[in-house]
Amino acid sequence: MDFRLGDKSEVLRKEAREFLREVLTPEMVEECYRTGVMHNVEFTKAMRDKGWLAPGWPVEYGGQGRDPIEILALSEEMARAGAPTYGIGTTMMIAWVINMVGTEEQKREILPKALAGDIVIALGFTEPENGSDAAAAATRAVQSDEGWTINGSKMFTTNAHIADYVFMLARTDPDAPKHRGLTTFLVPMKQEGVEVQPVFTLSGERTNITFYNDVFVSDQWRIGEVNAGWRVMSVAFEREHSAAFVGEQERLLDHVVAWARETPGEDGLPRIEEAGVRERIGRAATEIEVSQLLQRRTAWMSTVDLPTHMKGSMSKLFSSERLERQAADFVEMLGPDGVRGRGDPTAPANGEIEHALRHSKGTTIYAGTSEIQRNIIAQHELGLPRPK
Amino acid sequence: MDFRLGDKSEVLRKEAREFLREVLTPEMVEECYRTGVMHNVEFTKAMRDKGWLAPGWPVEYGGQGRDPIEILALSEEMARAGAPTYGIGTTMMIAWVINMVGTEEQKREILPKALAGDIVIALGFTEPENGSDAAAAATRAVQSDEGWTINGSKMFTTNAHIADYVFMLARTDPDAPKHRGLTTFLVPMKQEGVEVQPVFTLSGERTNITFYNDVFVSDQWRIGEVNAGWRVMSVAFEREHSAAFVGEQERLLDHVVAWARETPGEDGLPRIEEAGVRERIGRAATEIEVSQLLQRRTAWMSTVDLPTHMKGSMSKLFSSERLERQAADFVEMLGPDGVRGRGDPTAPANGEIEHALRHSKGTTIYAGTSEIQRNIIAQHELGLPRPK
Amino acid sequence: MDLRLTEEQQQLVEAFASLYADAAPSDRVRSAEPGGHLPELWDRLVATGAVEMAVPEDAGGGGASLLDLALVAEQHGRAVAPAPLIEAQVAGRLLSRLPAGADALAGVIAGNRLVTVGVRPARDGVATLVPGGAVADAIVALDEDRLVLVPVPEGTRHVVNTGAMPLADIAIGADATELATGADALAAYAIALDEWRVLTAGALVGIAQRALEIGVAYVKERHAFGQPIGGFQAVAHRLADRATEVDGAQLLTREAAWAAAEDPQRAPELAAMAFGFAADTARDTTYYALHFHGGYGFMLEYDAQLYFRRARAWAGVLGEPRDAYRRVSDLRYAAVGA
Amino acid sequence: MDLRLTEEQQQLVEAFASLYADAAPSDRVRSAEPGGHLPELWDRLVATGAVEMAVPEDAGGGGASLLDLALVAEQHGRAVAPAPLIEAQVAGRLLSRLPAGADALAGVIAGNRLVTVGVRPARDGVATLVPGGAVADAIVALDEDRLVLVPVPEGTRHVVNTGAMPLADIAIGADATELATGADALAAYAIALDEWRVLTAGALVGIAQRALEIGVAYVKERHAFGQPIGGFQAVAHRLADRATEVDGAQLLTREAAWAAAEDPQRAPELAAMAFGFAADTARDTTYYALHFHGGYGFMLEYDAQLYFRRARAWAGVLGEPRDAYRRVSDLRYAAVGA
Repeated sequence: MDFRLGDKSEVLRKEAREFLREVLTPEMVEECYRTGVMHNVEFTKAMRDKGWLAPGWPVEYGGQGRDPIEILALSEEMARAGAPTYGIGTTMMIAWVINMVGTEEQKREILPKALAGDIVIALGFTEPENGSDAAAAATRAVQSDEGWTINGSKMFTTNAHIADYVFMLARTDPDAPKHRGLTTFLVPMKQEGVEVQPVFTLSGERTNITFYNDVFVSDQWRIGEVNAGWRVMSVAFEREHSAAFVGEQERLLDHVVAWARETPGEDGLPRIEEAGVRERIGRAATEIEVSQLLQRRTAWMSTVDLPTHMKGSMSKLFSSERLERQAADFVEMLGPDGVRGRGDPTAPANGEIEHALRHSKGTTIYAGTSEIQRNIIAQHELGLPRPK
Repeated sequence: MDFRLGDKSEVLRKEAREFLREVLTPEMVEECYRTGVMHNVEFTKAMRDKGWLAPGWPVEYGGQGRDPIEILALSEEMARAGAPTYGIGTTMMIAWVINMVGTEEQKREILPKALAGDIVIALGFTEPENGSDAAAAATRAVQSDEGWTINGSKMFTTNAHIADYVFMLARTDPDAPKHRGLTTFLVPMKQEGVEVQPVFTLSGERTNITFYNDVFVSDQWRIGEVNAGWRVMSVAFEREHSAAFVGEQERLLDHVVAWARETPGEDGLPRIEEAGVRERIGRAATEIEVSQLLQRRTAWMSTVDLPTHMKGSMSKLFSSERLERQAADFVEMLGPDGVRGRGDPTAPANGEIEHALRHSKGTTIYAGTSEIQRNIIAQHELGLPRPK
Repeated sequence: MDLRLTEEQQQLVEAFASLYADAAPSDRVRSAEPGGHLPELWDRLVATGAVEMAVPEDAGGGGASLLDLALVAEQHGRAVAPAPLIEAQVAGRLLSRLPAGADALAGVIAGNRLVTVGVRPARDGVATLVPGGAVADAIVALDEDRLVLVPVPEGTRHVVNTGAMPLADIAIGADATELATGADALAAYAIALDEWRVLTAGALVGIAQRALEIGVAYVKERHAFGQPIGGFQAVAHRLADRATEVDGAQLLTREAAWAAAEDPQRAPELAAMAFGFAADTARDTTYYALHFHGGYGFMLEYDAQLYFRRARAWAGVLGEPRDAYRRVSDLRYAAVGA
Repeated sequence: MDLRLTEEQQQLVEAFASLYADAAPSDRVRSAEPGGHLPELWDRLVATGAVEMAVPEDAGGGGASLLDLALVAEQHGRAVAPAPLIEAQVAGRLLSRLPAGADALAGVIAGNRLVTVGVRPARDGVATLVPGGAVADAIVALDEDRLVLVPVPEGTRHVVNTGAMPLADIAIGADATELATGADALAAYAIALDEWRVLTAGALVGIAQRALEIGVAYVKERHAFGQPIGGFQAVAHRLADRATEVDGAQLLTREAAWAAAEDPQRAPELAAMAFGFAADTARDTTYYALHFHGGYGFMLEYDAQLYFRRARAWAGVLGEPRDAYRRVSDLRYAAVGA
């Protein structure tokens, strides 16, 4: 066994840290907080210049051909620093889908722009009436002359307000079984009939609800075969080995430890000398190690072509649940000062711990709720009957 | 509002404490541990002499006409002292059923003996193949000349080896819906075809599995109408307002506090001076107060004729779950000495804390598992769809 | 034993329920953020005598018992009401026990002065995170062994906080008036704090109870995989646990409030228990109420998050539940710091 | 990164799995209670070189790595094996690092001497709750700043305990031999304790993993309300959480064992992490494995309770998980007691 990520990953990690120190200015971070938007054009261009928009793509497609373990080191550092990578993530995910199943024309049109950091693609999977059950999408796409007319709405279309396209899952055959009547489209956002309404959230992040009212999409922007949308979705997710939050956990602990070292308790000693504080910090450090190992395992498994589905669920479940618990626990540990909010000059650790409390609550919900992850693990890892 | 139990209860509580100091000798307690049997003839007779076998029965039936709140004070003290009342409980529960639905002959035969502490009746509801779902009983009773022939087996028939009767739920109409084909019988144990095998448990308590092989029971011992067994069961449980474990929780905390006061930590001070120990003790004390309030509420509700079903489930759920957690937490808090077992002369608090760890595990299982209680609360208190 | 409210108490509860429904529906709660103060609500509360009632009759008030006030606090919590009612009530009662507080009390009773109380002793001359401090005219604070009345300076900064409360850090300046010193000050402050613990526990019970209702209503209505999500055990069982805890927290808090008059020996211990357990319960209940909303719970537009944030902050200004449990142990078993 | 076992390691795992299946099936584990020692198993382990392998090659042993031993420990835990293997391995390695331990080590390697180690410093001249102490010929103990070899007196009393372990309290008598003193003694003992932490974590992972299998098998088979109970989310989700933790505990423990040789700087911290997390995991996994058996879980006749009890006791002789987490914080952030 070897638990080292390997030299290439460590070199990349070091490079990422240097890059972040240089490029990710406090102003940029502050702007993310202020606007609630985790996308920044300047940052994206800097990432492009490093070749880090598509580090895992094969070189022949414009990537760097890095393996999933290297990418893990990179993305862990990005998350730990709170870098605005969300828009990059969704854009490149869909660019890859187009690379895999798109037409030559689609590739020509989209890939260079995506790789240049010139466009943003948002995801349109979730709808107001379906959350965990994405295949229940009700947004309709009806075929008309050389194209499709789309009617419906999508929920949590984060970045839609700055996006060039929404990658949409729409129902094209209402009579087919629910997974078999779906088709995916790349819907250009700058057109008649598309409406974007902001949705503000507990963490301060901005997302959107988007409405599509007789929106015409030329058949050119249909991605994949008609009624094969669910298969296309699986291509989108096949490179997502897990959505863990190790970087976020590390960032939180960094702030907490700094606070505990510099803040005196009632006896005048730094609070890190207290038994209870030591215990809580040590437990979090341990859970982070476990989160990291579970996440690294899924990345490693994909390098040796093992299926990562259940193991990815474990990684996501554990990391997000523990992040949430840690944030709640640490806010309480701060004592009354824990209620001082991000944005207040008196907040401990610049309000990062308080913000983590609010931010973390979303992590057990999006990208598959904890309940969905447990269903997957129970059924596919433990072989239990499909939970009802 | 008035949170006092009232003078009558407090007088009774005091009387109970005196009684227990006198009657419940260390030898008697030790015998319970040694044999795993929570029934003691001498103790039962002493309870009879106080009139405490049926304190809640109306005076005209041989009881003391006490209300549920007084009875709570009494039973809390019994549990806190670890008195052997299990056999009394099952016997008097069934005696009450007979008092309510029995024939005159059954009453004449059973009630005087039960009230005199001369007989023990064990419960035969659970079967090897059904636990939480008692109505799924498969033990058959087939009508024959002037009686019934019983075949089957019952699980967890505690005290069956010293019992005169098992109160049995048997299937008399296999074609009826499962709740409508059941009949209850009082099966005399001293007869051909009855076999009792001991079952030893994690807590040291002894229970039994009982087998019935062509056991003939005269129709005289059928309790209630044929196929009305499920209704009879509801009579058995209607006076059980909740099965909480407040006395057990209190006993555990008593032992822990005594230990924490007399045991020095590494700094030489009593461990109750440690922040972590104080927190754990204070939390347990709080949970006990809540357990007690939830239990008292159900008792009080029954005095004002409010339905106690869901509230009883809450009381049982909370008290047993917290008892279990407290025992586990306290064993850990003892440090390495926590593994010293009951029966070892070096065990802290005479091994009572270690024993509570093992004993408490059963409390979230028997008398309706925590999962069953949560189903009841979800459905009947919150009005959620019947959980699947 | 009797767990029923009296008829008067029921009327009290209904009156405040309807006041809050009218003056503090959730859209107004939301629009009062981040400052967390709704002047129209405050005026209504004052006009209806909600502060005055807390003051003993012999001091010119309505003479409500702590139990009555706890019942009002439950309604206050149910509405996550943006008004520093509990702090004002506690300050009024505190002033009524101090001869030097008569002047300030008169203004409180007349309804033209908003006085609240710092819930932790001042440190280095500053009363920190004073509930209602950002909108009060004056606060009562404990500075070493002196109880002082501190006028809130013009332009006092509102501390941005998780619960959108009108919190402020207030320096005890030269214009502070001494209300009591030494043992008298400490004793009066201790009583006030226990009252604040109980009433805040009441408010937390209200928060938890209402959050549970919101969560239950949502999971009955929301469908996934062809059934209401409330029919999934993963959802139903968590909510059943919370329902149990909410009932327990309400009983405990009411007992603690009742004990202030009826069982004074146990009152401090019960106040600490109620505070700790209600805080735990409100935190966990609002967690699941939000969680089972899925993404919607995360939206500011939905009410679940209003409760989620306040459950943490209203308790948090005093300290975490662990502190309360340590206090229970100390009060009961006379160890450290009792 | 490579999480695969080598072919040799796989063979090692299979060899021990089959040894335990053969020599320590659960009925024999049960019949070895309460003393918790199965002499036939011990003889098999010695004969197969399970103790000797732990000793470095240059000291005459098999030179197994701590990772190899952790893999064996997982199998040991899966079988809840009644034999003090881990303590004997750790004692053997410890003796090999101490010149004065050569004689005792010779007996250990020859297989005619059972030596274990006290996992906490002696107090008032008594090494307490020494794992394997009730069946050992001698133990290694730390007495103040002296490491001593203590012959176990005839008639040493077995301490009755939750986990049916062969524990004993052993007084350090005049016949104790000094093995090392001062900094050397403390350093050698610290390494031994970290090794014990890692190997015990391995055993706890084995306990948890096997308990999970037992629980899963039961809920697939047992029906209630017309379906296997494993189909109820209340059951399935708890087990899914446990499966996740078991995987995590195994990865962490293997990493800690690997780090002993490959990343010595992090090794102590990882050893504490692994011990704390494996203890938490074993406790919680055995809890649910038993709980979902319903009444059957409570029966001594079923295996679930064997695992339930040992999960608590095998870790408990050193201390609770909270201690381990404090140690992690201290080692990493150099606070108290590092």
